[in-house]
Order: sequence, then structure tokens, then C-alpha cells
Amino acid sequence: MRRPRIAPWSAFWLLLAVLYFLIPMYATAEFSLQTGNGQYGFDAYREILNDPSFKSSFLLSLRLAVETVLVSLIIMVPTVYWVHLKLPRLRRVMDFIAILPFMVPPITLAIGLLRELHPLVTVRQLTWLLSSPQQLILPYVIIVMPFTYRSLDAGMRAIDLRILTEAAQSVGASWLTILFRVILPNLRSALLSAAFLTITVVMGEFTIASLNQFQTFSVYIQYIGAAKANPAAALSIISFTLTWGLMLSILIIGRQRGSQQQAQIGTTR
Amino acid sequence: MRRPRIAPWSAFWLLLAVLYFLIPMYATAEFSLQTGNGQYGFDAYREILNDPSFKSSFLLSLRLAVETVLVSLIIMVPTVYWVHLKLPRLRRVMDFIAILPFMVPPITLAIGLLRELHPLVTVRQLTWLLSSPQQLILPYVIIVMPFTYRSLDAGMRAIDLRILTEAAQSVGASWLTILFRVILPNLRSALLSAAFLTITVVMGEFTIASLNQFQTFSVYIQYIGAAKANPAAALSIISFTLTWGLMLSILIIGRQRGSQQQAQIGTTR
Amino acid sequence: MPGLKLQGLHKQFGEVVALRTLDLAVESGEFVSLLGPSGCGKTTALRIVAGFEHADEGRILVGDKDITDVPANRRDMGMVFQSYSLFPNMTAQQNVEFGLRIRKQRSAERARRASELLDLVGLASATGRYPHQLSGGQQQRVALARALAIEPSVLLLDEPLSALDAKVRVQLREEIRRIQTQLGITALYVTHDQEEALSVSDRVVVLSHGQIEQVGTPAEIYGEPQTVFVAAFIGTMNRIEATVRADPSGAVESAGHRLPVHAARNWTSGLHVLMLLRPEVIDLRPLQGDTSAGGEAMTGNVKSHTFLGPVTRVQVSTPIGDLMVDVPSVEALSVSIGARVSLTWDPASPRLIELPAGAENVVGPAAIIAEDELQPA
Amino acid sequence: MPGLKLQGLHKQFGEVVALRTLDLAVESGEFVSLLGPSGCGKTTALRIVAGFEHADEGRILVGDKDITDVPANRRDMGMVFQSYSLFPNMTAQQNVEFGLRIRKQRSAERARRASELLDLVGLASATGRYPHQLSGGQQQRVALARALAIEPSVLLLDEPLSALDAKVRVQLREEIRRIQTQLGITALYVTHDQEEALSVSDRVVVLSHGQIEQVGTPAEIYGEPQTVFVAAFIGTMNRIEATVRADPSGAVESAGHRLPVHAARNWTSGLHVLMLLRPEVIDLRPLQGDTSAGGEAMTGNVKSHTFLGPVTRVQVSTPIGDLMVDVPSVEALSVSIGARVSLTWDPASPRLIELPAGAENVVGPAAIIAEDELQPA
Repeated sequence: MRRPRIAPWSAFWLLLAVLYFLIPMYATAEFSLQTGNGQYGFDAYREILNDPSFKSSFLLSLRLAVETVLVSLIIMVPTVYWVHLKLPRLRRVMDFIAILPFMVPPITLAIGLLRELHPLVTVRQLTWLLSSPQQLILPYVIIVMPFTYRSLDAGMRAIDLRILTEAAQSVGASWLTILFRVILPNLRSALLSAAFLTITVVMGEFTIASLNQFQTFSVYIQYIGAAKANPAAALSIISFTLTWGLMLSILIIGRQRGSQQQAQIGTTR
Repeated sequence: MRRPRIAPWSAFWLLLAVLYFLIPMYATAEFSLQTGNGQYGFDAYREILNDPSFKSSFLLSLRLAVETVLVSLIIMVPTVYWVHLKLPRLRRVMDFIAILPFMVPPITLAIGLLRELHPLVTVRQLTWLLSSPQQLILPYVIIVMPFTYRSLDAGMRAIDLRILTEAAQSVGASWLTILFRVILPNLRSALLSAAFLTITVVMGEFTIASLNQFQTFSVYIQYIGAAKANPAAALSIISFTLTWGLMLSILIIGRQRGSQQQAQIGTTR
Repeated sequence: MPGLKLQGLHKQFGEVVALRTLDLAVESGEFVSLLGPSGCGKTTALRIVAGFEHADEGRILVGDKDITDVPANRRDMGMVFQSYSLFPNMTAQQNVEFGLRIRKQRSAERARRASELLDLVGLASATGRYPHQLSGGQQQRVALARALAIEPSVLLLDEPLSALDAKVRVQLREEIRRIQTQLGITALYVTHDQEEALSVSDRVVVLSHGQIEQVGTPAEIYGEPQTVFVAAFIGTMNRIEATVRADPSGAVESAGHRLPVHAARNWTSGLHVLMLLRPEVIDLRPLQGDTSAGGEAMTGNVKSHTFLGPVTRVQVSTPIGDLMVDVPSVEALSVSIGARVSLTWDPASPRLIELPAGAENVVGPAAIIAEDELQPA
Repeated sequence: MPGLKLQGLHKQFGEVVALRTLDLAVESGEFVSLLGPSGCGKTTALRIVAGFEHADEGRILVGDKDITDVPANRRDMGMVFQSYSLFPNMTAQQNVEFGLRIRKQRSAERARRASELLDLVGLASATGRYPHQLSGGQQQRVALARALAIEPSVLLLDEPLSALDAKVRVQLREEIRRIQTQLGITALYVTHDQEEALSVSDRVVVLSHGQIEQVGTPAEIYGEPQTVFVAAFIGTMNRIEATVRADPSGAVESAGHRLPVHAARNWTSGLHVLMLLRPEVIDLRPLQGDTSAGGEAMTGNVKSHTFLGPVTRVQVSTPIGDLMVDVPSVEALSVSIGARVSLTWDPASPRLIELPAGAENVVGPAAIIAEDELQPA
């Protein structure tokens, strides 16, 4: 009378979710391999991979993504840490601020409009920024704030931040030591998940980049998608494969930590 | 020597965040009121509000948003509840599935392509769906899954789901009674936040809608943004104001519950 | 009120065996405690009875009715949980009424019953308060009222006091016992706190590693432990390794000393045993000058004192090992550290447990550390 | 080792006063406990000493050095926390070495010291294990080693045992005391468990509502409570409202009965007092047949028994109220419920506390429920 560990109908949900991603994937893949006349081949892939815009736009987006990760972590980690530690009452305010960027369409438009309003920017030194793709980092940091915040918030909730900080203080650690030797190592999976979400969001962001007329990866995809059907499907598959590696790595790292935590949870029974 | 409750430099962050939203807002508002020649007036607003596409696209998006909320909650609430209750080991898998939709650009393209692949859909009855805007609900439910999942997950973590369920069972409650009388009332703020995020995301979604050539609110905004500068700014302000009411209501409701929880946390000291 | 029978319950979580064919019969109206360290299976047993877990093997009977396959919400068991389990969105009264509402009782009837029960648990004044407005002790009172409201056939309590302060704990355990006696309800109580188990139960079941070590009245469990585990787990016990001597009046030998033990009369001479001696049955007397103790007393030097309130626990190092002796605190003042004392006891007091050949580390702190180390399993 | 002085500490959280001008001097090498119910301010006091909170007013001195404005990480205080506080990303050894690493000690030196300390706390074998591989008791041992590694001037312990099982708790508290004595370190210990405080401390400070109720050795706190609160909080106490009688041999009157109390000699006749009597100092004897007790004994009927192991607590209803009497468990078997018994005590045993005029509800369960209700404040 031993019962199976996983109820059958939850496996059903899992299956449904997987199918929901696999069927479009399959259709897309199938379509990308069509060369017309019911024939199959890699023509579409060759076309994409030989397009110089593919490489340049992909590298631009990747660079922006990595820079966004760095800037947003440098801003958010100390802020969220401090709010958790000293200002738990502010957590609700932070929760609120963190969903503000979801009102993206009006706000991003507004930021796009900032370009039209150059005269307002009186600090002359900023003009180099406004004409380089780096200006996208600022709106991107805002757009990914909800993801960064939620990852960090969840990560910090999972460890007993205050006790760990105080324990480190009591044996003499300074704030920097606490942050780098005690807090960050125990937030590894939260940091990875924040970084990963940031990268996928930035890689996929279209509206701001296109309004500002930068040729990012998503703008390139959009262009191909509108112009050429089969290569667009091939591009879908390629970009999917590129992000997949990143996905798996985070899952594996996350699982290692997860099993540690489960061992801890096991002791409470 | 009484110290202030909120450290000054955290107020600085708050200020920065607010400024970051207020400056573009101000610039946009200022621009929307320009009528040319340095004059100010409500011409742009009048133009938008008199455009019949404004109302029809807004109502379409709102209807899609509400339907997406209903479908995604009906799917996700029992699933997340069950995973929390019976399959805590699956939580990590769920976390993983929940970030899949962030790989939106390739996947949405793929779903867009599904339209080209009509022949694959052999079930004839589905064709009405494929030609009506309702077909957007399916991809939208997937896109908002991360938000729905995270809100519900956080809400369920905050209450002791298992104990509440078992307590209700022990006095004779059936699953439906437990769900509607015990679990949902204690998830109110999580449900509101899930619904709210869903609405803002759906209202702002552009790529899928435009690829499928439906005239949703964001497609309308994009069209106006590309075509007419001042009315676009006015539209920004209008749509910002429309979402603002919803925002405030959730914040207020959330705060009521929050103060209750804080009272509870206070007893642990 | 029907009784409760557990027959051959067996439960495994993956590799870990939580319960090993557990048999237990709780009489109608009896208050039985399951007592043991973390991971001994006591909570698993209770959860199986409640219907929250399913046994791999075995049956559960309430009265004559087999409820093994009845779902949790049809078992009619009142349950009080370890952590606060009140529904946060309902007042105390609504919490108590919840079970009655499900049973479709009329509103007036429900209200009457709820106020009756809140009265019973001493919270008549808190009907309109929400859980977060109640202290921990009050929340558990309401939880008890909620469990009793449905007039359950059996009351299950899963460490209901462990989240509370010591003072409230003592007070509430007495009230739980009073209410249980008053209603004559059959109760199964899970705890890791031996004092709690001894003070409220009709019978105590000591569990270790999913198996029953001993079942008995509190006095039996405390006074006549049957296994090394029970002797170590319940109260403080001096454990002295010894060998049974051929002696018609009964005696054992330890470290070359003869120790009078009536119980030894019935044991085979030469048997390796553990002699058990409670600290409170040893008589401690200071030795004047350098006189050595006469007759059958043990002599030793005082090593340390621990003040415990009514008594002070004195640790005395003797040739047969360190012995704990409880002395009334007023008398303990005259026994300074290093003083030479004589220890005597009624030969009827010590109990003996046979030691398996080659058993080691059953005595002394090592045995207790082993328990501690079991926890993460 | 320097001592520790708290001078006029005052702390308010919003409207709630956590500490009211607290003064306390801990001698060098002394083990002092702060004892009180939840919300009495004991943890706040400790956190102010550690530097995690800042007092609104008052000074903290270690030896002669004023450290009030020294940040927490320069105070050189070892701290052991209530919840498990080990760094999850470090092994036991790395945890212990952490403070030394900050002090830039060389690797070999650090390793030597860490293994010395893990040895001291009895965990020499666990150096390479991560916190999640250790039991709760072991984690707290490592936390103690980590706190001691930096050779702190003062050791602070914030309910270090409250998350542990009863058995491990007793064992670890004895080891903490042993290690503290061995190192001669000044220690401040916070607990809500009176037995814990009494058993390990040189002196106990009883706190209530942010104020000191009484400071004294465990024997003083237990034997001579100075306030109604201490009498109710420490151990079990019979509290009888009475009036001092004009009687040269010392006596009080309660419900028309004369009760001999030596302590009453020094009190003004007619004063309203609370007579305090520990359950273990009352002598209980069954009355044969219908003979009534002669002389100065109280008579009453047995209401209930509670088995506590070495003793059984018998509740006797008498004309002056219900009295608790602790009887050795072996003798308790002869006292059945309903039996008529006589109660006597040494007139030197009872203590008296003056009651303010019009004081009510200081006796009986109501007084204890009031404590329970304080919790959510």
C-alpha cells in the first residue's frame, strides 16, 4: 500500500506546462526548417548566422544586459539589505516602488520623450550618454527593478538576515566584511536569479530600444520577424537555445543550494 | 538623544526613486500641454479623448486583462496551493517553470507563428478562437504566470498554509470550503497583487497583440507615439492616471492587512 | 465516548522508518501521552490518527469503527496544533463556530455553543477578538475550544504548549486536563516534555525510533523504567554499571564495592546490569572529621551544586562514578564543594536493567550526546 | 576579566517603554541572569549591551571603559543568539575562525585556537561539518565556541537554549556554566525559564515591565521573594491573603484562622499582607477517621493530584483557600482524592509581603492570566 510520492494530477500540470512550451517550440522549429515546396533544410539558419546584424545586435544586447546586471545589483543589494535590516516598516513601500516599473508603457514612452526634451538636460556632460546606447541602461535598471527586488527580497527572507549580521558584528566584522563574507555568499541563488532575469528581460526589451532607434537584439528579431518568416522562426530557435544554457546553469546551481536547505528543513520534523 | 525612526539616507533612496519617476512624468506632462509656439493648452488631450480608437482599444485591453486575471487565477490558485501543501519538493520546479515565460521574445514569436501554421490545428472548433482577440488570453496567461505565481507563492508562504488546511480539515471542512472560506480570505492581498500585476502587464503588452494585428491599447499607444508627438505624451499621462487609481487601491488594502501582520510580528519580540 | 485503537501502524518516509508496527489501545475517556525525543515518530503517529498522513500498513479504530480509509475531514477528531492554527480572518467566536457552520447548525445554536466553549476555556471576554489580538496562550485556548466544539470522538493534541512560556505552559496543561476530565473525552497527547507527559496523563507511551519503549502510568514510567532508553530519558537518573552478586539479601558489585539492592535477589549471579537510582532517594550526610563511613554507605567528595529551587542537586564523585543527589535546598547550604560526604539509600529503591553483553557507552554524558546527534536524522 | 556596569538605561519603542532606568553591576567573572516574562525588557537590555540597540539614556561600562558609543563590532562582546546564528556557508571550524580572521590572525594560529574551542564545547569531531549537518544543540555549541574564540571581555547569551529539546537544554546549560567558570569570563544571560536562571547563575535579576523587581542569588530569589510579582513568577507558591495579628510568637489571621508565622513578629498588627508558602515546606498527613486536627494544623480535603516525578503535587481545599502541597511520590499513593488531611508547617517557613490597601486579584489564577495577557503588548 505504499503510495507514489508525486500525485498523478500534479504531474498532469507539469506536463501541460511543458507541452505548452514544447508545442509552439516544435511548430517554430518545424517551420524554420521549411525551405518551400515541402522540403526541409538549414537555409534559414544559414541566412541568419551569416547576417552581420545578427552578431552585432546580439553582442550589443548582451553587453547592455551585463552592464544592467552590474548597475542594478550595485544599487539594489545594499538598499534591500538595509531595508530588511533596519527599516522593516519600509518593506511595504519598497514592494510598492518595485511594482511601479510595471506601468512600463506610459513611463517608457515618457523616457523616450526625454530625448525630445534634450533642452531640459542642462548638464552638458550628459549629452554623450544620451547619444550612446549606454543611455538604455538607466531605463533598463528601472525595468528590471521588480525582478531584482523580488529575487533579493525572497533571498533575504530565506536567511535570518538580522541574526547573521549581528552575529558577524559581535565577532568584530565591519559592514563591508559582513556584506561580502556573510550576506552575499548566502544569497548566491538569489543573486543568480536576479542576474538571470535581468539578462532575459534586457535581451527581450523592444519598446525603449526601438523608440530610441538602437539596433538591439530584440529590435533585430522584430525586424526579421516582420520581413522574413522562415528566418524569423530560425532566429527564435537560435535565441531560445542561447538563453537555455544560462537557464540550466542557474537551475543546477539553485538545486545544489536547494538540497542543502531541504536538509535543514528536514530537521524540524 | 531619541533617534529618528527612519535613517536619513534611506529617505534619500526613496526620494531618488520618486524623482526618477516624477521627472519623466513632469517632462511628459509639460510636453503634452505644449500647443506649439511656447503656448500651453489641452489640445492634445482633446484630440486623444475624441479619438474613437482610444475608447475601443482601451476597452478591448481592459476586457482582455480582466479575462486573463480570471483564467490565470482559476488555473494557478489550486495549482500553487496543491504544490505548497502536498509537493513542497516541486516548488523548485515551479520556480523554474514560472520564469520560463520571461523568455518571451522567442516564445511569443513562436506563438505568433502559430497563426501561420493554422493547418497544424486540426480541431476545427478552435478556428473561431484563432480569429477573435480572445486567442490573446492564452499567451497572456502564460506571460503573467511569473507574476501570478510569485504573488501567490509569497502570499502562501506568509500564512501557515498546511496548518490552516489541516485545522479546517479536522473540524470537517471539505476542499472547496477550505479554499473559499479559509485560504482565499487570507490570501486577499496576494490575489489583489496578482490581479493588479496581470492587468498592468496585459494593458501594456505590445508584441503579441501587434503581431496578431489586434488593436489593443498598447498598440494604439505605439501608433500614436510613432505618429503624433504631443498627443502621445497626453496619452501617457491619461493611461498613467487610469492605472494610478488601481495602484492606490491595492496599496491601501495591502496596508490594512500589513498593519495586522505587523501587530502579530510585534508579539514575537 | 469511544476508545481509540492503533493496530500495527507502520510508516516510512523514503529510507527513514518513522513508525515500526505500533500497537496501542486508548480506553474510552483516557488521557494518553506519546512521549519521546524529536524524530521518535510521535507526531507521525498522531497525524496518521488525524488522517493527515496515511500509514503504509496498519489499522485505526475508533470504538469498533475502522476509520483507516476515512478522509481527515470525516473522522470527527478535534485537533490542537503545535503552532498557532487559528484562522486569521475570523474572530475567536467565528473560529469556534467554524466546525458547526460546516455541520449546518443554526446560527443561534452555534453562538450558544461557541460562548459555552469559550467560557469553558476561560476566554468568555475574547469572543470578538482576532487571533493577532490574542496572546499565544489565549490562541491555544481558542484552538482547544474550536476542536471541542464539534464534539469530537477523540481529542488530539500535538505539542499544544511548546510555543508558550513556562508559566503559561504549566497553567494551560492543568486546564487541558481539567477540561478533558470534565468532558470525559478520549485524548491522545504528543509531547517531548516528560514533565508535561507525567503530570497530565493517565498513561504515558514512551517512543524511540518509531517503536514503543514502555507504556505505563506516570508513576510506573518514572519509578520502574524497563529499558535503558526510558531510564535515560525520563527525569534524572544515576546509572551505575554493576554485576549481580550471589547474595541472599540481594546485592550487586560495582568497582569492587558491594551495593545492597533488594531487586538483585531475583537475578542470576554474575549478570551484567545497570543499576538505576533516582537522585532524590539517596541520603546525603556530611562526614565529621576524617571518619570513614561505616557499613554500607558510599563515601565521596562534593564536586558541584546546582540550585533547582526546592532541591539542590549535588554532584558527588565516588569510587563507583559521579552520583547526583537531590538535597532539600535548606540542607544543601551546609554541604560545601570538596566536602566529604556519605551516601546511603534504601536497598528497596534501586532498579536493575539487564545489559546486553558488550554494551558500552550506556552510562554518562556520551549516551545523552548520542540522542542530541540523532536530531538531524 | 573586567566587570560590566549598566547605568540608568532607558529605552522606549514608540509608546512602549522597554526599559525604565535600569541599573546593574556585574562583577568580574560573575554569571548574572536577566529573568522575566516576554516583553519584560530583558532582551532589549542585552541588545543594548551588545550594541545592536541604542539606549535613549544611560551608560554602559566594561571595567572602567565607557562603551556606550562604541559600535557593536568594536565592543569585544561574544554573543550567543536564541535562534541558530551560524553562517550557513561556513563549516563549524570556519565559523569559529571567523572572528580571528577579522583580527588578521595567522592561519595556523587560528586553526589551533578553533580546534581548542571546539574541543572545549565537546565538538572536536565536527570541525568540517556545515551548520545544516549539525543538530540544534551542536549548532549552539559551535555558536558558543565562535563567541569565545575572540576572547571577549563579556559573554552575552540571549536565550541560547530556548530552541532545544528539554534534555539537551539541561545538559547544555550545565556545560555553559562549566565553561564560563573554567574561563572565568563575565557573563550576562537572558532567559524566561526560571529553572534555567536559578540553576546556572551566581545572581539572578528578575525583570518586569522594564524594571528590576529583585536582584539576588538563586536561593534569595527563590526563598525570599520581595515582591508579589517575584513570588508569583518564581516556582510554585501558595499565596494567602491575611492580616497580621498582635501575637508575641508571631501569627497572621486568614478567614478567621490563626496561622503561626515567625516573620509576623516584626510587622505591625492589623497590616494586610500576603503570606507566601512553598508547596514543599507543607507537611501533609492523612487524618484517621473523623478526628479533627489538633493545635495549629489546617485541615482540608484533597482535590487533585499531579504527578511530577520525584514529588506529587496535591491540591488541598482548606478554609483559607486551595493550597498546593508537594509530597514525595511514594507517600502520595496513600492520599486519595476526597481524603481528609491535615497540613502543618514550620512557622519559620512562611514569608510575608505587605499588600497595598485595596489590592485585589493578586492571588489565584486570575493573577497568572493577567501575565499571559501581557504578551501581545
